[in-house]
Order: sequence, then structure tokens, then C-alpha cells
Amino acid sequence: MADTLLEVEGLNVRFESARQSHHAVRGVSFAIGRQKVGIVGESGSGKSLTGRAIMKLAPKAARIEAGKINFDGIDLLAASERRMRAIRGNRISMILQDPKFSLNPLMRIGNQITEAYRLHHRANAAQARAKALQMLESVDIRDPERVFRQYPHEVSGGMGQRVMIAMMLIPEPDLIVADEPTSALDATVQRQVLRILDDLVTRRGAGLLFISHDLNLVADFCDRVLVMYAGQILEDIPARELRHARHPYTRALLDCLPRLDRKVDTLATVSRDPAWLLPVQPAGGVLA
Amino acid sequence: MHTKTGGVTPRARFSEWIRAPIPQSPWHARVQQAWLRWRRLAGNPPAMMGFCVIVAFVLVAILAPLLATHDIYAQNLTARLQPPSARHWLGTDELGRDVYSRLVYGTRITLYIVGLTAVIVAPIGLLAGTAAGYFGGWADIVIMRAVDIFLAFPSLILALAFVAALGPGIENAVVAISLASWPPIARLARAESLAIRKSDFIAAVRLQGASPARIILGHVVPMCLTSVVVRVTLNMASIILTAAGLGFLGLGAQPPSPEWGAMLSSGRQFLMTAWWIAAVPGCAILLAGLAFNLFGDGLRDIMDPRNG
Amino acid sequence: MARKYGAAALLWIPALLLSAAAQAATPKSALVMAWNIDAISTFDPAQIGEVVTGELMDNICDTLAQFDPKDASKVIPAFAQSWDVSPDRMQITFHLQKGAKFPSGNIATAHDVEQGMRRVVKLGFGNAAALTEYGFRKDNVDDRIVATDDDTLVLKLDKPYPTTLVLQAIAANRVSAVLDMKTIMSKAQNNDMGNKFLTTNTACVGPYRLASWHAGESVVLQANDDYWGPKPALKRILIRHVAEPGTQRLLLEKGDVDVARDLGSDDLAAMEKSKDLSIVKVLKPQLVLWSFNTADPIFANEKVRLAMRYLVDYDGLGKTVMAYMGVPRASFVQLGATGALDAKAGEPFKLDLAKAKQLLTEAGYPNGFKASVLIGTLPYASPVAESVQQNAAKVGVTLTLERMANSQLFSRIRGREYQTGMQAWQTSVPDAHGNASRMVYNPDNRAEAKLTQYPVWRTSWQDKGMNAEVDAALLEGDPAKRNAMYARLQEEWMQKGPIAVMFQTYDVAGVRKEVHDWTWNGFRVYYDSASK
Amino acid sequence: MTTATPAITEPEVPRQPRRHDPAQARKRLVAKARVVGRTALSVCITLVGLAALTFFIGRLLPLDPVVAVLGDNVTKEAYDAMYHQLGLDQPLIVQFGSYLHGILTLDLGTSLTTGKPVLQDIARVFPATLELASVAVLIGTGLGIPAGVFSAMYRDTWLDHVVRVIGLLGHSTPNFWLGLMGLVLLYGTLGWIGGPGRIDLAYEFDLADGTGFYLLDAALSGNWDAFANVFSHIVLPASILGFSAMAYISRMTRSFMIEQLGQEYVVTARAKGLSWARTVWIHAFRNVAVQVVTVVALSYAFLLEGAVLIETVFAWPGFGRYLTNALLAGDMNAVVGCTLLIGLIFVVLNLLCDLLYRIVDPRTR
Repeated sequence: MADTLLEVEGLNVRFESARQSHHAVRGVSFAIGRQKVGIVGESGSGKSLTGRAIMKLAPKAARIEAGKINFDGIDLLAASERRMRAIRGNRISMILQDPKFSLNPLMRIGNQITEAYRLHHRANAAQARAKALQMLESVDIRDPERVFRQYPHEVSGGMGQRVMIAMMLIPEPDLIVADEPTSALDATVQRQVLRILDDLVTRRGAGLLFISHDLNLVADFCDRVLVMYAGQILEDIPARELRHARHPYTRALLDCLPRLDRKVDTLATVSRDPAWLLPVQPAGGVLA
Repeated sequence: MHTKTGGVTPRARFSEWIRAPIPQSPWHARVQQAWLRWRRLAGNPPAMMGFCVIVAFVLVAILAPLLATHDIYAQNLTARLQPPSARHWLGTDELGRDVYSRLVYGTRITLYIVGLTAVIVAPIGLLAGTAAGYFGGWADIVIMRAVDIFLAFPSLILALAFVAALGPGIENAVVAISLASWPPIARLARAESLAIRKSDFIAAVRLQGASPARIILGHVVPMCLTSVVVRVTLNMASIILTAAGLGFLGLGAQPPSPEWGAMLSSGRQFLMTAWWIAAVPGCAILLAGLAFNLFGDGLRDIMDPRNG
Repeated sequence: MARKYGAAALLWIPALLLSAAAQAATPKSALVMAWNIDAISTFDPAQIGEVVTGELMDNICDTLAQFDPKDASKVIPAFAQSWDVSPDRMQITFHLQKGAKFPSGNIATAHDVEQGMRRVVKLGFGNAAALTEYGFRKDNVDDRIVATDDDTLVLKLDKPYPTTLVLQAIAANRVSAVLDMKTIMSKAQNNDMGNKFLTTNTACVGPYRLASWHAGESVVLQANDDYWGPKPALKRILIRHVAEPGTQRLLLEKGDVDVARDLGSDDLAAMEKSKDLSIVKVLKPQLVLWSFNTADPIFANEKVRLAMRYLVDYDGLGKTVMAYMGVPRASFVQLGATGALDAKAGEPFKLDLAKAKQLLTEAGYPNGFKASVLIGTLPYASPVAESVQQNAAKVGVTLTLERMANSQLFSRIRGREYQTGMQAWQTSVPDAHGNASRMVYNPDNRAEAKLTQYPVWRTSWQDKGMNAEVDAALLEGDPAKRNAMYARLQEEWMQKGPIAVMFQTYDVAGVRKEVHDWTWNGFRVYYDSASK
Repeated sequence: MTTATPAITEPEVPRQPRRHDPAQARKRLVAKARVVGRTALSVCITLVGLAALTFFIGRLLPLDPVVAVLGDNVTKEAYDAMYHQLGLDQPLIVQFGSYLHGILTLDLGTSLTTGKPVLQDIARVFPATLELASVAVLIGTGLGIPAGVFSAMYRDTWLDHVVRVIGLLGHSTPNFWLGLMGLVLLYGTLGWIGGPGRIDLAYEFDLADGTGFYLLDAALSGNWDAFANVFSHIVLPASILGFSAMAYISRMTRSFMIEQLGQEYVVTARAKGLSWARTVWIHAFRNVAVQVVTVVALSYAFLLEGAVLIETVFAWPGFGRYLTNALLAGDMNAVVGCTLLIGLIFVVLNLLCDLLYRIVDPRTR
């Protein structure tokens, strides 16, 4: 595809625990450009971990190995922590699941947003403030002045997530990793948040890595879908072709979703088959 | 259960069995759990160190008669306050008794105090705490009020007061210390059982018509046990210190008992002339306290990693 | 913020090392003394029942007469410049100092002394015994202690007691302190005769007055400029409470104090060599007792009590634990007192397990027995007891020690709630009668009599015969005969008495070379003659 | 040291979101009032309980208060008189009643050993202890907080292990022993520091009538010799107590921090591109600050206990020694008075900390 933004090859994540080493991500490889890519899988399939590994924010215990992680020509494997800091937020940023926990409860919303901005742009308090307010408006917050002054616990979940989006988009990153950004919200709000996310991303022409367990959602929101199972990518297909996915697991996932257009008497359950697990290709360069 | 693994050596078989992803029986599961914890402990050097020291202390206590070089009561007024030498490895005290031998036997007393206190404190604290937590309401208010009252005292002061009231002596010291150190345990147990009480399986048991006593003893207490055990282990260090403090003030073990605190306080008079009499038991107390702290800390990391 | 803290903390470490202790030499005009003064509870001479305050009081309140600094068995004039005794020894007339001033400015007269002495009897604290023993009772004190004019005081006795004894027991005792009765009575509340006021104040004629007392911290005595006698060389006596013997040694060696009063025997031995301080010691009229409660069937047996006496390693302990602390003594009469047996005859016992075993067998305890020993917190109490315990074990007697706060020890023994107990006992007169009247003579052995200030009563032991001997000896006019009678008493008592006397203690102090003329005898310390 | 019982866990914080609506506001006000009332009541109950417990322990003591007053050598009459005067002939409950009444009228009775009102005694000895404790807490906080935070930051590294072991050492060292040894070494042998007591007697009278805080008095009166002297006296006991405070504070700080560092907002902060240090100090630390303050406040209270033995060793004329002496001498009024005070301090400190939460933490406002 044209101008690849992020390229991952043979990403492995292991947890070395006292009992035995748990191999969470097994040789995942993919590439994304300035498009909306969804990663779908059951919880524990290693999708979130993949997202964090890219930003080198995986927990300390995790040992990360990969053949290659390239972002816009930068070799993240080699990048120093210092370099990573310049990239995080600025070039790649991340939206987490639940604003209740992902926002600092003791910092005013305004400060959290301006902090994110001033970290990467030379700007005085006043400018940053102006920018932040403008950003809040752009995520459909009616009374930005007030929200700016409020504490996270004082705003609703949906608004919180919009604040999160504002905070993460304000430095104008090229790639956004959204880790289940809507799973904590109720259906109506979900749509709204997604819409905002959608047109902000498209307007800026940024890339989006959309991590979710909700196949339907991903199906009609993203351009491309990666289906993960047990730390591996089983299938990588354009969203519109999802209906014709041929991997049994993907099929199963689809079937067990209630559909309106077609009548099902019993909801299928996912049946697993060890054979799905492909041999893991040996990892290349070790990082972190 | 593991007949398939026929040909392999017992050792390999065992390790395979202990690692088995799915335990075959509750017992198997428990063994695996224990083994896992042991592994975690082994992976935690400070805790391991503490554990070893404690084991060492226990051994010393058991083997005291073999390790001691002198009769710990035998006095020799002509050979008093002697510095460490080949004959008396840690010198002699104000009555010419061998400090080393007394130190060795002292471990018995220390462990005795610690053990007895633990045995008294844990059940009291558990029952009070779980009862308060489970029943709530008035029981809770009353018990917790009592706990607060006790907690408002620094434990040493309280122990002092009780010992003064009960009269000196190890047993009384133990009772006093116990009286002073059950409240934190009770508080802990309460917090735990508050959480457990709400859980569904308790509701289930209740629906089966189990009596409160049965529920508390059969279900709540076991759930609280781990954290209480951890807490008690951590407390042991402060128990040792409190006991030593009492001994230091002459309210603990009575002469000629070689209790470390008592040894220390009698050595206090000879600081300038024979520093080792005070220095040696002091070090022993320090070591013991440290060991229990390290081990307790490790235990806590292992038992409930959440507050690692 | 935490970073700042960190910086502050780091600064602290070198501070600790560099904080050069500004070692202040003690002030020239003051005597600085380290002493365990926890026992101080009042400054009312009628109530004081304890050594420390006693010593202070001696330097605050003049008494009619005083012990000769050089020879405690002699009594020399003090506030009374002279006295004459009626031929029948039944009346003593004191001629007092004229025009002496109290700190309040009032003039001290014989009436103050009279009121003061009556006050002691009427308040009836322990010290009242000093007077009641000689027939001054609440009902008769007003006619027996009389000031005939401003500077004459007359004591009328009920029996012809030996005059020196009376002088020692009363005239040289704080019961005859010269109190500023006007001031004191003006401070009296609910007819306590100023007792409350005097707990924290003094109002006396004397070389020093109490400037401040912080319980368990310090006492400061200030010299009285308008004192009638020779002016004290040192204007101030600063006493700092220090409980730890080791600590006292440190302070003394560092020159932070001039005198240390509670040094441990081993520290003393070590300090003997030091050239910038000297160790001084003097025998006190204080005995270390091992009392047996004869209400207990075991110790009712005279042979058992005797056996116990052979379990004490007088010699060994005397050379080690008790070195500097005291000398072996078995007689109830302290060395240096009139009528005392000499050192040898007064200590017929020695550690002799065989003898003890034999006595126990005769007593019917061939395999020994179990008993408890109560001990207090005196520094030597525990080692002495442990030594005895060890020897006892060798003859099959199991002694269990119970160490407790002194006040607790006292109340247990006073209440007869004990088997055996060790404590120190001090008399106030250098005469055999001083202890004979307390450790031998038991006027009433009934529990309800509660003669708790009689050590002998506490052992529930009474011997009518010896009671009689004590009475006789007291009134015997001929000194030689009198001494002989006391000698007999002592020998008899040492064999069957309910109390094993083990040691007579020293008053011992470490004194820095800067201090000159540190003067004392077993009965008092003369601050006013010390200088620097 | 027995001082640091990690009994205090963070008080749980109500997380109800805040709405702007008068009825709600009124409801909240009423609720607040009820809370205040309940706390006040429980505090009272606790205090009465304290008094009762100590009072009855006191009366159980086999020590004879009369002997404590009159000494060993006393006639029966005098004994009985004092017995009556001390009201010991009344039934316990009556005695307790009169004692409680005394408390309400700020009269803790008269100390049997000092002959002064207990309150007055305490007022005299307390500054000494407070000064000691303050300096100790200063040390403890200064070293403890950074230590705790860093070992949380670099968890399971050698640094973490070192900090933890040092902390545990602080928990395990008999402070009286440390005091004795330190005294012998630093004062006896090396002469680096001042000896026992708060100050050399030579200076004592220069500072006789001041605030009772000698460092302060000396500084105010510009008497720098005296200041140096006081400092040289306080530095060792304070450092030893500070050591135990440090152990406790660093320990608690560490576990608070570890909990916070596991939170999602930390990931957010990192994802923004914040440095690890900045994430920890600006974001995470802010969230534990209040808990840490609580711990510091309580370690203050614990030092009161730590002082008991230290003050005996250093002949420190403070609260702890006053209490011990009173206890050993059977001076019950003093004992009960002191214990009551300690209890009061604990309870009040706890209250203050809760209050602090309500002020600092926006979620509880």
C-alpha cells in the first residue's frame, strides 16, 4: 500500500514469570498506512499488548522481541527512551479504554490537555490554553471553559473520553492507537465518540490502530481488520470483505454475533482448533 | 494420575507433575500452589535471607544444648566481665557467666515469646475481626470501638501498663504484648471479611441454611487466613522489640533467665567497662527482628501481590 | 518538593558528624552533680522518708545539733549553740542562735522550732516515729516540747534515755528543723499545717534554699546570703537527674558534672586510675537485708533462716559486685555506731554449702524447697540475688526471683505479702538502738497492728525476751554495760533473727579534681564546705 | 522499633460525582452534619474508653499509691489518712466518676510523685518530647519520602532492595540499644556530640524561661553557643528516632506509589510523552501526597512511644520518661493523664488527616 506509516515484523512479547514464560504475542507482523486499521480478538488475545509494545509502553515484566518495528522511517527498536519520548504523543499517541482511570483524578482537565500540548510545542500558557479550548470544542464540548476547569470525576464517561481524545490529538500525531476507546461507554455515546474520532482522524489524515473486541463495530468503522487469536494474527482482510472471511475462527466470531438481516435460531459458539496456531517464526532483533 | 509418564525418572516426573497446567485434584492444586509460592519466595533474595535466618534461629534453639559451651547459670565471680576469648567466645557477664551460651539459650526464649504471642493473637484478632465484619451493625460498632481504643495506645505503653498490672515475668509479658497487638489483626480481618461477606458463594452457603458460626469459621476465616498470617509474621519483629523493651525496663523475663532484653539491660551498667555484654544481645535482637521483617515482607509479596 | 526534603536530609548527615559538642566546663561558682533523684516527692521535713531529699534537707534546714563531719558518732552544736541536761537525764534545754533570718526576712526563734517539732508529731508521717519513740505523743507534745523564751527550747523526756542518743535521734534529725512557721502556717490549707506548700517549697534557716525542683529532671539549691553561719563557698548546687550509672560516668569523665553519685562498682574500679577525678566513699548506716516472712511455714523454722545466711557469698560478692558498694555485715548494728560489734564479730558467716545443707537437713528439708525472692531495682540487687539463687540451687533450694519497681516491692513487703525479699534499710542514728528498735523490737505482732515501719513486724516475727533486752539496753546508764548488752543481742539475733543482713553499704561518689573539700559522713553531706 | 506498626491504611475516599442542584446540596449538607456528629460522638466514646481502660489498669496495679506518696517508713495513721485523702476508700466506679468529672474540668488530678497537677507536669515535659519528635520527623520525612518514591520507581532493582532492607532495619533495631551504643561511641569515645540531657547544665538557665523548645529559644535569643550545645545534644536521639520514622515513611510511601504507578493514568501520561521521572513526581506523587502526609502525621504520634525508651537512655526530660517513671512509681494520675493525652493525640491526628483528604482531594469536596 502507499506510504506505509508503521511496519511491524515478527513481534514477540513474553512474560517471564516464576512458573513458566507466557508467550503473549507470537510473531505478529503487519503494516499500516494513513488508514483506519482494526485489531479484533477476544480478551487475552494480545491485541492491546501489541498496541502498547509499539509505543514501548508494555509492562516492565514483558520481554519484547521483534524483527523490525519501523515508524515513518524511524527504527523504534533502536530508538532511545529519549527519542521515544519525542515520538510518544507527538507522532504516535494512544487513547485508553476508561477515562475514569486513564485521566489523572487530581489534575484539572485543562492542565492535563495543555501539558500534552506544551510538551511538544513551544507555547506559553495562554497559547496552550487557547489551543486546548479550541480542541475541546472540536470534540463537541459545549462549555469548554467550564470543562477546562473541572476535574475528571466531574464529567460524564462520554465527555471524559472526548477529553481523552482531545488530549491525545492536540499535538497532532500521525498515528493514533485507540485501545478499546468505546468499550466503557454505553451504545448511544459510543457512536458519538466514534464519529468525533473518525472525522478528526480523517481530517488530519492520521493513521488509526483501532483495538477492539467488537467485530461489528470494527467492521463498519475501519478500512482493514486484523483478527488476532492467541497472540497471533489469523487473518488480515479489508473490512468490506469481512463477510467473506474464510478463516474458521473469523467465521465463528461473525456467526456468534446476533444479526438483524438474517434469522438465527441458535447463536453459534466459537470452537477452537490447535491447528490454527501457526509455527512462530524466529524473532529477529531483541529490544528493551 | 500421571501413569502416562511411565519411563521417565521420578525427578522429571515430579517436575512434570508439579508443572502440570491442569491440577488433577484439590490436593494436587494445593501442592502446586505451595510450590509456586516457594518458587516466588526463592526468587526474592531478601525474603529468602530472612527465611534462612529464621530457620537458623530455630535450629539454634533446638540444638542449644549441643551448641552451648558452658552451663548458662554457672557463675564464676573471679572470671567476670571478661572480653571475648577462646574460652568464652563472647566474653562473660557481671557474674562470670558465658555470654555466648546464654545467647544461644536466649533464642529459645525469644522464639517462645514470639510463638506464644502469635498463637494467642491470631485467633483473637481473627474471630473479633471476622465477627465484626460479618455481622456488621452493633457487633461491628462495639468491637471496632474497642479496637480503636486499643489502637489509640502505643503498643509499648499498653504492654508496660499491663505488665505492671500483671507483675513481671515472661508469661505475663506475652499476655501483655498479645493484649496490645491483637487490634491491628482484628481490623485487618474485618476489612477482609467485609469484602468476602458480599461475595456470592457466601450468599449461596447462607441459602443452604448454614449457621453464622459455621459460615464464619468454615468460609470467612479461611479466606482471611493468608493476609492475617502475613500480618502476624510482620508483627513478630515488633513483638520481639516490645519484649526486649520490657526486658530492658526489667519487666520482662526475670533473672537469671538469658532473655536477650534482660541481658541487654543488665549489660547496660557495664557499657564502659564491658561493652560486649550489651552489644551482643542487641545484635541478636536486631538480627531476629530483621529476619522476621524480611520474611514477612516476602510472604506479603507472595500471598497477595496486590500491595506488593 | 520531595527533592528539597532530600537535600535537607543529606545536609543532616555531615551536620551530625560536625556538630562539635560545645563541651562546657561546669561554672566556677556552682557544684554540678549527677544523681538519681527520682525518689524526691516532697520537701516537707515532717514527711521526707527517703535519702536524697534527706541529704538536701540537711543543707537547707539547720537542726538543733548536727553530726560532727569528722566523726559521725559525735554530736556538735548547730542552730543550738549549747545545751544542758538535767541530772536525771529527763530534760534537755537548748540555747539557740539569736537573730538568725529566714529567707522571708522573719527572725527565727525558739517558737518556730517548737511549733515545727510539734507539727511533726501532729502530722504523724513516718518521721513522727523519731519523736514518738521517745514519748512525744500527739496528746502530750504541747507540754513536752516548750520554748521558754525566744531562744530557749526545752525537751521533757518520759524516760532517762542516753542523752547522746536523744541528741542524735532528735536534735540532729530533721524533725528539729528550724522552719519558718509564720510563712508555712500562712500557706496552710484545710489544716494540713502547710504540708502541701512544703512539697515544692522550703522555708528554713540554712546555708542553702531550694531554688527550683523539676521532678525527675533537676534540683537547684541557691546559697542564702544572709545565713548566720559561715557562707558557703559555692553559690549554687545544680543537681541533674541521671538514672544510668554508665551515663553518669560519661558525664563525669567529660567534665559535664563535678560529682556523680550513682556510679557502678565496675565503672568506679575503672575510674580509680583516672587522674582528673577521685573516688570517695564512706560507710552509710544502711544495711542490705534479706527478710524472711516467718508466717511462711518454711521460714518459721529458725534453722532454715540460718541456713540461708550460709548461702550468701559475702566474700566473693564483696570483692566484685559489691566492691565500692558495701562491706559484708551480718549484725543489725551498722559499723561505726555505738554498741556495734566490730567488723569480724559482726560477720560470723561465710559461704558454706555443707553447713547450709546440714542445717536444712536438721530443719527437715534434706532435699531443699521452693521459695520466691522479691527484689527491687537497686543496681546490685539483681546480681546479689542471682548469686544467692545459684548457691541455693546447689543445696537443692529453688529460689525464683521476682524483680519489681521499688514502690511495688515496698508495698508487697509492708503488706506481709511475700516469702522472702531483699531491700535496703537505713537508720538515722549512729547507735545500736537505732536498728534494735526496728529490726529486733516488735511491740505488737498482730497483723492488724500494721506496724509497717518496723522491718521486724513485716517478717511477722516477735521474741518477747529480746524485746525486753532491747528495752533494758536502751536505758542502761553505764556505756560499757550497755555495749555488752547490745553485743549479746546482736549475737543472738544473727543466729535466729528473721532477717539476714548481708551488707552495709557505702556512700560512694566520683569527684572531679576541681572540687575541693568534698565533706561527708555516713549521715550527711556538707555542701557548704565544698569549693572549687 | 515498635513505633512503626503499619496499621494505618489509606482511608477510603468516596467517589460520588458532584452535581449542581440545590436539593442535592441541602441533602449533602445534612449528610455532612450527620457525619460530623457521628465522628464527634465516636471520638468522645473512644476517649472515655481510653480513660476507663487506663484508669482501671491503674487501679489494678499492685503498686501502692500511698507508699508512692509517703515512702516506705510511715505510721499506720498517716497511711490511712493519705489512703482516705486519695479517695482510695471509695468504690472504683465512684473514683472513676470523679476522675471523669475532673477531666471535663481540665483537672487530671495531682501527680503523686511530683506533687504538682498532672496537666502542669505534662505541659512542662511535653515541649522536650515535641522538639525531639519534630526534629526526628524532619529527618524521617526528608529521607523517607524520596527513598520510598525512588524504590517504587525502580522497583525490584538493587536500589529498591537496598531501600527496603534499610527500611526494615529501621523496623528491627532496638532503638534504646542503638542509643546506648551511639552514646558510648559518639559521646564517650569520640566526643563528637553532646551527652545525655537536652543541654549542658551551664546553659540550662540561660534558656530557663522560654517556649520550652530549646533550639527555638536559643535561636530567638541569638545565643548561638547554647544553640550549638542544644543541637549537639539532640542530634543523636533525634537521628535514631528519625531512622525509625524514615523506615516507616519510606515503606508506606513505596507501597502507595507502587499502587499509583499501576494506574492507567500513568500510562496516559507516558503516552503523552512525559519522562518517567516527571510522570512519577508530577502525576503519581500528587496522588499519594495526602496519604504520605497522613503517614508523616501518624509517625509523629508513634514517635511519642519511641521516645519512651530513648528518653530513658538519653536522660531526656520528656513525656516518655515522665510516663515510664510514673508507671514504675505507681503514680496513677500521671499514667492515666499521659495515656489519655496520647490517645487524644492519636484520635485528633486521625481526624485531621480525614479532614485533609476532604480539603485536598477534589473528589471528596
